[in-house]
Amino acid sequence: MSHFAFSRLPCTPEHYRALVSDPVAGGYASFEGWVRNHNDGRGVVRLEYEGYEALGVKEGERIVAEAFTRFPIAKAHCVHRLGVLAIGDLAVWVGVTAAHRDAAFAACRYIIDEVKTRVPIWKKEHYAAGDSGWINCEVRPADAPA
Amino acid sequence: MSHFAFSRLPCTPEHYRALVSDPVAGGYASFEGWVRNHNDGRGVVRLEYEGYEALGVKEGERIVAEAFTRFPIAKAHCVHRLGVLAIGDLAVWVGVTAAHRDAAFAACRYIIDEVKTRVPIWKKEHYAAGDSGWINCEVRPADAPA
Amino acid sequence: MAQIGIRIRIEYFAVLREHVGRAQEEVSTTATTVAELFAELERRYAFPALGRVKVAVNDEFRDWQAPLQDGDFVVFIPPVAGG
Amino acid sequence: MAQIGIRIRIEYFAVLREHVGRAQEEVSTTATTVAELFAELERRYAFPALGRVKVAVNDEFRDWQAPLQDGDFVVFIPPVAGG
Repeated sequence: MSHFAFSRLPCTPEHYRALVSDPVAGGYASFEGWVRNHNDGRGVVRLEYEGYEALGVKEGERIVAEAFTRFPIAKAHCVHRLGVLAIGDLAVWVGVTAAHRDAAFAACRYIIDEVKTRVPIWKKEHYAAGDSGWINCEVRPADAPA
Repeated sequence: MSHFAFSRLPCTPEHYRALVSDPVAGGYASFEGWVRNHNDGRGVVRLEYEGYEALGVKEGERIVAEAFTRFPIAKAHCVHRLGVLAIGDLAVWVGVTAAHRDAAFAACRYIIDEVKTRVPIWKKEHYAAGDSGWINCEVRPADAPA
Repeated sequence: MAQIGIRIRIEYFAVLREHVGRAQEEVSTTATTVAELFAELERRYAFPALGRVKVAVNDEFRDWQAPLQDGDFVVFIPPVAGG
Repeated sequence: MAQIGIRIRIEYFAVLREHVGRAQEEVSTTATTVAELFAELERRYAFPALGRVKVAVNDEFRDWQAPLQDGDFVVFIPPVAGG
């Protein structure tokens, strides 16, 4: 089973949750990033995600493999949306199961943190004012991204 | 809206996830405790949860209120099953949304940790061998619970 | 001097409910604190060793030295195991 | 002495794709490292300030001093923003 994927279609958490379910797992930790209606004080109307997919999948798989090495977990998966997203849409989903919740939480956190900084994905925000910008390239958020 | 509930019926995570969705929230962290097929080296076939509901709801609400005080979160909810559960059933669900993922993770972890130690809920495990025992009362797990 | 008892309603959960054999009872007691009431019930029922037990009076956690009043509702809380 | 160039395929993403005006191109270059290739393209396209750019050769992250070979596939990676 692959552990990291891009999706150009909307993601349903229930589908991905089923991928990591495991009868030995007592704990399931998940994280979802949703498109917010604001960023850095500006109204956001939609987002675009662009990904360098060939390298992105490799790097995503490496990150999840690292999580398996570092934490005693049962299953883990991450999926990231690409394309145009509306407010409230799921942008990224991470799910981890483990016998115990310490490992599930720690691995889930590790995966989302590493994915955000290492996987080649770019986000363009379209603002209520009509303009747009590539985050971290043209637009520097004042606060840390979610 | 209440922030803590007991349920005698199976819980669907999608239902509870919708309770904490919020357009200002960029991050959603959740934890689910599932019934494992083993504990402390013994095969488990089913569980029973019993709760002191009047005090349990009060204590659960206090825990979530503490999470709102400690962390900048948007919404939070916790639900705990009561009654007879089968392997793989969802026993407890915690969901937290926040503008940023630090707060969502920290509050989610806080709520599950406190619920497990403070809310008056008792778990009886029924073993493959035919016997049963109340966890932490008659049965002392060698390892920390999930 | 005749002792005047108070009436206390007790609810048992989980291992205590199974040990006592009922979920609720009303007792007449001269105990003045929850600790005294617990000691009295322990003599009557020979509770199993349970680790750290907590107590609630009228659906709120209370101290073991909390005073009892006629009509109080008391629950002894064995070690919990949620999640 | 005539310089023999190598042919490199380049793919642009996000802000670089929009700035250059195309997603892919093939260039003939005498650059021997990815750093030299980037400098050459920067002179041609006057890239905007982008913060820390990374580079991949043949779909793997590489050092800026990595040597280039004829037929390599190169991607310059502006600061990412997943999640």
